[in-house]
Amino acid sequence: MDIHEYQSKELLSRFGIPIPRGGLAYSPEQAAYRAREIGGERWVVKAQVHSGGRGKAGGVALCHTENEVYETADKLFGARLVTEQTGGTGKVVYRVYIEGAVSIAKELYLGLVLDRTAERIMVVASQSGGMEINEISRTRPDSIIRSVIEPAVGMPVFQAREIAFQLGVPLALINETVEVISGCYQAFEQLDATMVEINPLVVTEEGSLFALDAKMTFDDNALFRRPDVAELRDKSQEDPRETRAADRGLSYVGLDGTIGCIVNGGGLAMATMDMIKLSGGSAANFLDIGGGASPERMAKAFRLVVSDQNVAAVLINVFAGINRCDWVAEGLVQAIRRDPVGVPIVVRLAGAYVDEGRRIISQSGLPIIHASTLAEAATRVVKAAQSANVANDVSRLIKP
Amino acid sequence: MDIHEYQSKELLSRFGIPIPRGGLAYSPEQAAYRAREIGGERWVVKAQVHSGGRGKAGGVALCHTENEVYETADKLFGARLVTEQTGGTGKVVYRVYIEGAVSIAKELYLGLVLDRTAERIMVVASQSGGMEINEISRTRPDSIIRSVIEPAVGMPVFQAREIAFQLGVPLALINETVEVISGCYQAFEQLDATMVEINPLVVTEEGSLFALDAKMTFDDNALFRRPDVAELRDKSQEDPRETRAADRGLSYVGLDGTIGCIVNGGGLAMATMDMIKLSGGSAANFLDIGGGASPERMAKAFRLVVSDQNVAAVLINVFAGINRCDWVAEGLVQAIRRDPVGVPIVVRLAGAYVDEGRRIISQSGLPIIHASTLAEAATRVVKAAQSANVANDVSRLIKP
Amino acid sequence: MSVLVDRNTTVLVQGITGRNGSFHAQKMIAYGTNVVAGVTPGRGGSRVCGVPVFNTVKEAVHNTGATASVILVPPPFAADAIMEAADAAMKLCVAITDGIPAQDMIRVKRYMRRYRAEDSMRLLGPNCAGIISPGKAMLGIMPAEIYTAGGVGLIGRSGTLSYEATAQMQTLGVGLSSSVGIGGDQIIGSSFVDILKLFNEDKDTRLVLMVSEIGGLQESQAAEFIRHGFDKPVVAYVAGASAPKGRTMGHAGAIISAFGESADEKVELLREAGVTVVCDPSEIGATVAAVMNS
Amino acid sequence: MSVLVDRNTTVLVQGITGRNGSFHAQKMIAYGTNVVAGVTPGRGGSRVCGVPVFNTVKEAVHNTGATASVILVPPPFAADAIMEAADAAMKLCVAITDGIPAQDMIRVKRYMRRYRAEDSMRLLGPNCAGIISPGKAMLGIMPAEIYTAGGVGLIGRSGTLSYEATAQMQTLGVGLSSSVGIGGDQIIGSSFVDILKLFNEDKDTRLVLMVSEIGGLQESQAAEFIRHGFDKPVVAYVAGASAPKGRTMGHAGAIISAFGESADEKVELLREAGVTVVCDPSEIGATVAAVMNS
Repeated sequence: MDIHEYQSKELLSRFGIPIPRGGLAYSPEQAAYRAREIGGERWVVKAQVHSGGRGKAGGVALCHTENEVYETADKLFGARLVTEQTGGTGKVVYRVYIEGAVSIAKELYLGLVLDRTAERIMVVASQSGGMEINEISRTRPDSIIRSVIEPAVGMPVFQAREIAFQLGVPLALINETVEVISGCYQAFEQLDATMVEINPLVVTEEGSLFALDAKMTFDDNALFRRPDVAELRDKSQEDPRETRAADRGLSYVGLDGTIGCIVNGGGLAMATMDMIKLSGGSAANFLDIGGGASPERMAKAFRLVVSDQNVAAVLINVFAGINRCDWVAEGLVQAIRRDPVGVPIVVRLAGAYVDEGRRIISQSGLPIIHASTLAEAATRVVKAAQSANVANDVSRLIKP
Repeated sequence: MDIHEYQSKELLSRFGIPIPRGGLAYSPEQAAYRAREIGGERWVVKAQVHSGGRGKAGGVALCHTENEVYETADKLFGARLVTEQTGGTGKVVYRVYIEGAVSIAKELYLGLVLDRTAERIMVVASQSGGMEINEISRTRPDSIIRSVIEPAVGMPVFQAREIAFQLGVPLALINETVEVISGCYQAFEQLDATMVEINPLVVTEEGSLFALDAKMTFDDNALFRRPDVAELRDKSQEDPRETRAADRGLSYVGLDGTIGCIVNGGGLAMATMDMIKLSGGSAANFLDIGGGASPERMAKAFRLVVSDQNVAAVLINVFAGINRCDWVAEGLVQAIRRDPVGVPIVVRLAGAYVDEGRRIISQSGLPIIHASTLAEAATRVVKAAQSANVANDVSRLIKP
Repeated sequence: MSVLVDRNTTVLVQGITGRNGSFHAQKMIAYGTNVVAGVTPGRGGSRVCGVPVFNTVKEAVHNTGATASVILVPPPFAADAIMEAADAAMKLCVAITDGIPAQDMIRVKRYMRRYRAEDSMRLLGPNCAGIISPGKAMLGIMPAEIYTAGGVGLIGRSGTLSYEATAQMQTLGVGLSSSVGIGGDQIIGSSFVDILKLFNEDKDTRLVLMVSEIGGLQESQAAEFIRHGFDKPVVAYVAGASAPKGRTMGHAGAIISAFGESADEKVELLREAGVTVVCDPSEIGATVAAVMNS
Repeated sequence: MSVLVDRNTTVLVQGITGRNGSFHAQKMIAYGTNVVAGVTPGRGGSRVCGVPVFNTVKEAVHNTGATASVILVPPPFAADAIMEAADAAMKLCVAITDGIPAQDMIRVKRYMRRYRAEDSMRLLGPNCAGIISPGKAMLGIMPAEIYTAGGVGLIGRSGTLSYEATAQMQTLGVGLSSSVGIGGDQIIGSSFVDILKLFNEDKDTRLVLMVSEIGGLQESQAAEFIRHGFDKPVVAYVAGASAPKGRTMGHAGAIISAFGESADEKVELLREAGVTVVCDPSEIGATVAAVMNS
């Protein structure tokens, strides 16, 4: 789960990370009011969207008057920000963060991430922070500081100190940098994060240290024990289809193709997408209904998939082990009966309760296309989607 | 460092350990008032002294009326409680704890202690708690549950659960017992304890779980980072000589002999006591001045040792490595000059700056007896003490 | 022969009184697996699926001599259950549970290192379908009817995709020595390399099929291992060639990413190691059959 | 020969800019010890006692090739300093600091187990006087003038009591191969057994003197080891025969106490293992001399 910059800063400041004075605004009026509250003569107005690269995309602006703050915020609210990390649809700005500007002497990079190879938390850091980090990590990967944390004892002070010295901060800031690094580790560990990133971590001209931007992502599997993190979720920043899927306990990723997929298991779902592509089609989504799906969950998954306007055909591919084919079939039949759909549906069932599942479908009398194998299923659904598209195009041609 | 029962309970309750309702009293009036506050019909009045075995020694009484509470407290205040753990001098009662009585169905034992062989924290527990634990640990040591905690991950829940099941608590109390065991471990670890003991941990007839008595001791070396623990120290419960020594950064244990000892290093201090005993004398104390002792610290140590009325002679035995013999000599000379003493003094110096140290003593002109070796030092101080004792006896004979 | 489990493996089911636990325990028993006990704290003394239930794993081991455990407890308690199995000196632990927090698994892996390598419990999963040695024993949740005994050793990150491959082979009359699910999570107990080592020693295994997917460096390590120390033919399929690049916030993930995480890179590394890589997931069975017969 | 340190040992002093650190670094250098660097965070780039100071141990090792570290930092920071030495792959760490919290040492010992036994740093202390190989190198705070080279290997829990024994031997013309302080704390880096193993392999060591005291089971383990695997004569003194029983609150301590913690029990166990036990602390030197000459 992702959260906003201002939320990450709020969380990290509880662990001793210094952040500039700032405040959140839901309207341009509130933005101007925040600027006055914060004081000073320069403010940074920052769009709160779940993405990095906001600066290049016009989501961050330096303002010199309260009026400028108002106007900048006014422009940002409701705008759709497209960054290198958001994908083409971008993210809509509903919240803006106003922060007192600081004079930057040096920009550093500090990140903590779960390293699956080491099976540990790893600190990555660089003397070249801000926008440079992209460049540096490509051109001079050896200059990146990497330090793996031994879970048996957590992060010893010396380890944070080694990183601080390697970051080359002024001597007077070494201890504060150590506290920032240790604080980020504490936050990572105690909040079940999967990533903590401060970029840039700045040394100001006055010789202070600040986290100027901060990002945190969290382990979805651990949200059950972090209710205060879970409630930071901002659904406005997520693909609404993905949000609905998550609310229903399904794993969904929206894509740009025309074939809606419902599969059990991530590996089989990917193989199904690969197969569709090999057969000349393209998937409209990735959807894993998971283990032990009830007829209700199946029905919800189906409705979710067909709610996508781009879907020209649906492929259901379930190889049941911990699932039951009869429940999958039942859920599908229920969903179609309640709310008939105009797109062709191909079903391939295998594994537990497969005979019962097939019987439910054939007895339903619904126009569902049966497939026995993965290859057959893919071929049929691609063909069905192409016919549907043609029909669609024809109807479009006729309509006006 | 030891603390009182009521303080241990207060600390443990913060970690989720259930304790009966109770309150502290500094006077019989307050005791009766506490009883009314607590409510109910039976109260236990408990002398707060740093020792176990208070029950047998008359420090714990069950009362059925507020008046009885008053009278019991009145008797306890100022009394000297001698238990199997206090030594002969006992401990004076200055505080009394009043607690609502519970009806006991079963008494268990639960202790956590630093096991130096495993270099880990160890849980020891027994189905036979209360006064029985002494007996059980002697006669059926195999019945004692022992469980060592892996420091890399702390105490997993299953480990606490195994102990809970072995303790044979009713099924309905398993989870609460798990929380008590885990809570004790958390308290041990987070407060730098060296021992946490709940004895008895009781199951009441109503099916509740309570820590009826609790003891905690703490790592003196870690008090610097546990100020809230450090301030729980009750000096009235300590040998005043030991308190003064601790206040001065010295390690002192009062004993019953007549030869005051000032030594550097625990091992040499023990060897010196052994040597005094082999020479026919007995030590009045164990005193380790530690490493890097300044002249001032030496002077304080000397004044502390001679303040003991039983001391008939003093032996100073310093083999300096990290210490300096000249500083030891200087401190000794200072102390005697400021406050002349009537007992003979034997000094044995060796190691760093020994020549300077000896010169300071010989040039001081003070009647200090010199010794070159440990054997010589012991022989001379024992002889000196015996003469002093004779002189003392004579003067006593003459006085009246 | 087979790897890790056979008819003599004595099996314990942790979480046996749960809905999932009892359902799958029943299926394992029906398959012929030697399930000897179940564990659910507080349910000790009862019986489920015809086997005695104990409060703790140690108690169960003490009373029944179980040596392998199947974890079917909900995610919040699963890490603790795995550690309990390790502490009770189980030889094998098959963690089916999906959704265990990553930091719990860091803790589990750290905990398991307290034992010497030779005494250490082998962990499969979490988030895996389990292990089956066809006709001998099943410790998992797979559909038993698709497995026939034969000469292929299967190692799979994904459960259902492994079923797919298995069903394709069955159609062509190709059976398995053992099918080992290693799980789809970021932090897992055993890797491709760990299981390849076992299949290398297993006489009945003539070929190994790796059912893999994008992400992580496991396949890269497996390729390295196969190049230097593996004697049998290997067939592999890597799912996710058509998957779009994952969207991640921030740079930390990109910085630590390495060559060998994408499908293309994995395929390249495996081919260089002499592995026959299948590109069409409907051709897995046919490719295995062809390599077996070549 | 000698154990652990000699003329070629390259030494680093952690905390070298402190009062204690600089004083003892100076004395070690004066003794001829090959001190090559010091470490004090924030003081990197300066020089103390004629050696360069670095901010971190790794930097110091990288620049000077130091292989042994002496810890002279205050107790609140000492555990971290030891872990830093371990992480920088030092071979030997001599922790002089007294007063380190017990839980810090639990953590240190746990941390050190992350390295394989053969790569692991050897820790002496904490709360020890250090190690000296007379005429070769001194990593510690002992009075150098009482040490002459010879055939006795000394292992001591107490610093000053070891000096006492050493001075007695010197008077009688008996010298040492190495004197190793293992420290007086409850949790220490190396035990009597660990150092006995080294002296067993050291050609120049003809006899070992154990300077021990009450408390703990180290001597009992040493007795067991000597009985089964030690070839040279051993003399021991156990301080504390006259010490009164410690007063402890509660029962937990008593429950976990074992045979072999009191002076009498230690003496009994050591004697049974063939060790010559001295009862009079003024006779340690004479006893060693007698056993050497017998």
